[in-house]
Amino acid sequence: MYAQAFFVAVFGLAAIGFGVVVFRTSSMVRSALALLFSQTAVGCMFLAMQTEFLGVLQIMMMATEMSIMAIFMVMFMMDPGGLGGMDMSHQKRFSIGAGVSAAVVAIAVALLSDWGPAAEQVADAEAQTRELGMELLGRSMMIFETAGITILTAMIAATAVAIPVKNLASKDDKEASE
Amino acid sequence: MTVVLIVALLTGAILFGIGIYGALSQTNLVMIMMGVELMLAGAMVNLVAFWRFLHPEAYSGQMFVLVVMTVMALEMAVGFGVAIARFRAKGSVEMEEAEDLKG
Amino acid sequence: MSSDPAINVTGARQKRSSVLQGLVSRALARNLSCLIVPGPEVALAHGLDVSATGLRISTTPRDASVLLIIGELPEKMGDAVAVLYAQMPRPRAVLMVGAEAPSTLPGADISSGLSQEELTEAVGRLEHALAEGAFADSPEDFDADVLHASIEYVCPMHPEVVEDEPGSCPKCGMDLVAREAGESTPEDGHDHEHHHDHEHHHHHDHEEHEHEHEHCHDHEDQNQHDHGHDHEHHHGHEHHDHHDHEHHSEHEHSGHDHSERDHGGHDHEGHGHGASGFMSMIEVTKDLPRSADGLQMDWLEVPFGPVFPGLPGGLKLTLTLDGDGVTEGQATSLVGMTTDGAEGEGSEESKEMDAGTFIEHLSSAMPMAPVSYRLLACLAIEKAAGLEDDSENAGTRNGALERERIASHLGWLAQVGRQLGFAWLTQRASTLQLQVRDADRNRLGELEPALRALGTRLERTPLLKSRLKGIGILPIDSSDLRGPVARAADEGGDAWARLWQRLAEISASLELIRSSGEPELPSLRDIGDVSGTGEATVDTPRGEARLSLKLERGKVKSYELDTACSHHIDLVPKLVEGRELGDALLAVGSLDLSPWEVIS
Amino acid sequence: MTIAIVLLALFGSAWLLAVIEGWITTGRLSPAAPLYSGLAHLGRESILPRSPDRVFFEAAPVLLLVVAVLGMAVLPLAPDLVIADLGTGGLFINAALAYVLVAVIMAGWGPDGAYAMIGGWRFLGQLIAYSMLIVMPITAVAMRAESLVNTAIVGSQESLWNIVYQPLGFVLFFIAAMALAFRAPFDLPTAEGELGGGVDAEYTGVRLAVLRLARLTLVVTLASATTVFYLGGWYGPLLPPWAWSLIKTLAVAVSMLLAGRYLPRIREADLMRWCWVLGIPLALVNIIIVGLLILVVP
Repeated sequence: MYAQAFFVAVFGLAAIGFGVVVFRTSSMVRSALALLFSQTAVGCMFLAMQTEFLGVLQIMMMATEMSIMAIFMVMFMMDPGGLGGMDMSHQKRFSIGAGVSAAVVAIAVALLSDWGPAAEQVADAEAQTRELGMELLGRSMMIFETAGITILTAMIAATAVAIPVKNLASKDDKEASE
Repeated sequence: MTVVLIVALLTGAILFGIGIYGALSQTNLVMIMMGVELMLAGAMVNLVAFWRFLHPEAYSGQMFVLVVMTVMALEMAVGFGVAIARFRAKGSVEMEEAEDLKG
Repeated sequence: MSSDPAINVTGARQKRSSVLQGLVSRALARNLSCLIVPGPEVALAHGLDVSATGLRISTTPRDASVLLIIGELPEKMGDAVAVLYAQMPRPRAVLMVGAEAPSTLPGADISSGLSQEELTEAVGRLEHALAEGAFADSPEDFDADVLHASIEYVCPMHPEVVEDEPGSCPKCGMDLVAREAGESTPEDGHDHEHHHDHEHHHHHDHEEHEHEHEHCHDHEDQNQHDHGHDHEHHHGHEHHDHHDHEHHSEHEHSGHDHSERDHGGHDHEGHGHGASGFMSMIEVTKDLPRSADGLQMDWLEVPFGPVFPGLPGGLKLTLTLDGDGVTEGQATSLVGMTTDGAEGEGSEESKEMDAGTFIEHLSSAMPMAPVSYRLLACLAIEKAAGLEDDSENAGTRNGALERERIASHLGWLAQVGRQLGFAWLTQRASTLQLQVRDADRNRLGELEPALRALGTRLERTPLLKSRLKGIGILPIDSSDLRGPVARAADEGGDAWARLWQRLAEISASLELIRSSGEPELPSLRDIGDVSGTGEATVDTPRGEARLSLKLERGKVKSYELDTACSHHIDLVPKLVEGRELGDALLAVGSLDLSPWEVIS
Repeated sequence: MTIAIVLLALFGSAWLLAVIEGWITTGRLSPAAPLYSGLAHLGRESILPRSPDRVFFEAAPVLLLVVAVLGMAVLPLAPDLVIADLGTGGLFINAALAYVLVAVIMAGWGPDGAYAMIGGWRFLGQLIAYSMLIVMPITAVAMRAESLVNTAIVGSQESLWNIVYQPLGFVLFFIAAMALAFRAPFDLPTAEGELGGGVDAEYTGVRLAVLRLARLTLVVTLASATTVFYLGGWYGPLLPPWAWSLIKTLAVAVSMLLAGRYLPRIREADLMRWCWVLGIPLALVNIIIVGLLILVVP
């Protein structure tokens, strides 16, 4: 139990540390990869909490997702190398206030609630994976399928939005707006 | 023994706070998305902790985490689609410069 | 140190532990890799089989410990070679084959003649010296003028703002950032960094100065120092080499102090701004050129060559890259012949040349096709001397020309293999080229099946057709095409057509050799002390070359040379524009440019 | 103990592979060459590019090596010769290999050079092409085994190897694995003729030695994965199980090296098109066929 607490705490600290780095560095690739390692640490927390499938899935998905994030950062930031040293944040005080108060509320809830007795044992990874599969394709099939269809739709929609518009009218619009 | 649960919940809370700070303070669309990702990560930590320490027999808890991951991927896809479209049209994905989106 | 007094590898540094050093030295000696300058294709054209000597051929200076320089290098290449040498990790050695070391280098560690035996022997000596631990006691820092770069200050957002002094940008008020004066320093094949994009703002240059390890530490210290000062920025800071280190960091410090006053100490993030405090991204991206897909992106200007694994050595290609795509490109030759013999320029030296000397001069100036140019010179001189066409020598002369054509086309195939990472093709074509180069008629007959098999094999290679088809299609209005490029222009006019044209020419040349005489090096007939003018044309492997010259009492007074490559090099900008990087390089490669034959 | 044996097998195979590679390219068979090469790298200067992103530059080769070793950790050489027989082994290998991309991007961005950077981003494009072809064939393999545990996956092939049961999946996985290992003809990030070495271009000395070792190890790990998923892992007559695993792994690794030697580098656009237009539909067909086979054949 203490070993578990230790590992969860270590990975939790890593996740928080990298999470802070995301907004502290001005090199965009560093920022994206810091987020990646933060998410990986979250995945490791899952592993430490004996949720193997989700942990491995999180670690796997984030590698690709955040690398793609990195290239978009480089594309769309004025200052991806962080050399210009420009400030790319606004309403700082408000943001810090909002962030801190949200965290404080959540911490207070976590500390003050009576969570009742904790479960000592969970099924092993193989059984968990099997059970999760049964859940996904049984009781929660509807939700799961909906999520699948939604992501497919979103992919198509995002691609459609992103590809260049070829007709003349919109080109005129664009020129007018500039 | 709920030490681990508390540790995990604290981590989730702090990640969520960092995420909120990032989402509100950054001017660039891509950086805002990073903030949102961190918020979702905080939420996922909580969900997994709740599943593990409170209801390990209910696998809908794990399923919920899967749904959150899907939402993350979705957010990325849509976010980048919008970012490319805006960049193409305006040459900027900075929020300060998105006057046309202000209500 | 039982070092051979004759050989003292200057680019080596003494290490502390002698047992370890002995072991490492022996390992190094057994594992020598070389970077061939100007390029492996030149070694092959000279008939040198470098890998047979036990040297591994490396494609980057980073992985090479021997700089193998073949033949005389024109002055323009000297700087590039110095940069390459500076990039090689120590211990390193310079091996000169058939020429003196260029003045920009500290000098040759080992020299050898232009033959396989001498090269093998020289490599053996080098290995021996290294195994013995021929480390100089105190290696000099290698320092050439070309490695000194002047520092200029640019605005990260406005590439057009370039100042000599640090300060803030007149357009946006941002702090100017130091970089090396990119455009004015000579680039080289592996020194790719003079880009002024903001996609990637760090300036650098890997014309690495010599660092001893101690110096490396210096750098690290400097790094930390910067780090302590303004930790958001250390990534972009230059880590200067020790030459202009102090001078420079001083500037940085003053810049930093200044901004600190403005912003009151601990606001690290905000320190880049002038008055405005907010930079409009719309302003920044407004004037940027758009990529093919309509997004405004930064472009980088990247030099490829003159020593680049995918291009013939001596050719420098400057491409403006938009990600992986090429938006525009320009090719120049650094080894091209200058027409110092042009008419009316009597003031230059080496005007009058003996006829025999002139032939040697011309053929050694064209290492990729020496026989063709020797023949061209002979023909032109004989014409000027008023001699009749020589029917009895014609057969042997043509034999030599055709044999060179086969060898040259095989060399091109090897080059294509290098470009495509098609190791088998490179190896096979190089082997055949070395065999064909000195083969007599019978031997060529024996090699014929192997040459034909090569063609059959290429036809059957998967992916090859889809890789070459549609690459390097010539612009419709292209004029002055010659040689295989012109002959392949009808059927598609792409790299695939050129490949088959060259393979067909190999077969045709084999037929010609069979019907003509034994290939023999063309030699000049006795012309006596005659005067006159003459003009000759030879169909070299790369296309027709024309030479007209003026003889005065048996000496070449002036000459004018017109080669295919001088015209083909002008096709490059159109061939690379809008293509992907790999396709663009392949298109340039398919022209089979020989930078030596580019007359400027 | 198990860890030591598996690591020995992994690096031993990498060493053998290096010897064979040297044999193929130079025609000389010298078993000591990789050792000399490694020693020589130690003796060389390790140059730092002028303004690197130091963290990325240093970490990339190490991360690549760690990823390859982690991938190997869940692959069984024999029924009891596996470092960690995870309940989600089939997924874990995907997760580990996904970080190859991260390492390559770090190696591309770190040294701050144009060639390296283009190489790094190229690999991101390559990933979009190959990644589905890694995951989907493994899905079909796991379907047959009804488990993600790698030993169970091998166990399911006792009577019939997956290469026979689902040849389509094998072909797709093999190609995708080669693309993942970025060996020729998929060596777009390091293309010598195009990028002068790309992401490898800036590394010297010890760092280069680690990078080379990591790339060889990655090939071995992928070959071992192919063995486990498709070639019946340790099954084979006469020889002990671990020997069969190693023989098959080496055979797959060598065939990966050889394929690159006889093929020109693929165009990035072609790779993307073939993977999405041809590869992914075929992978789906493979899953359907396997599903039908599972239902029909008891």
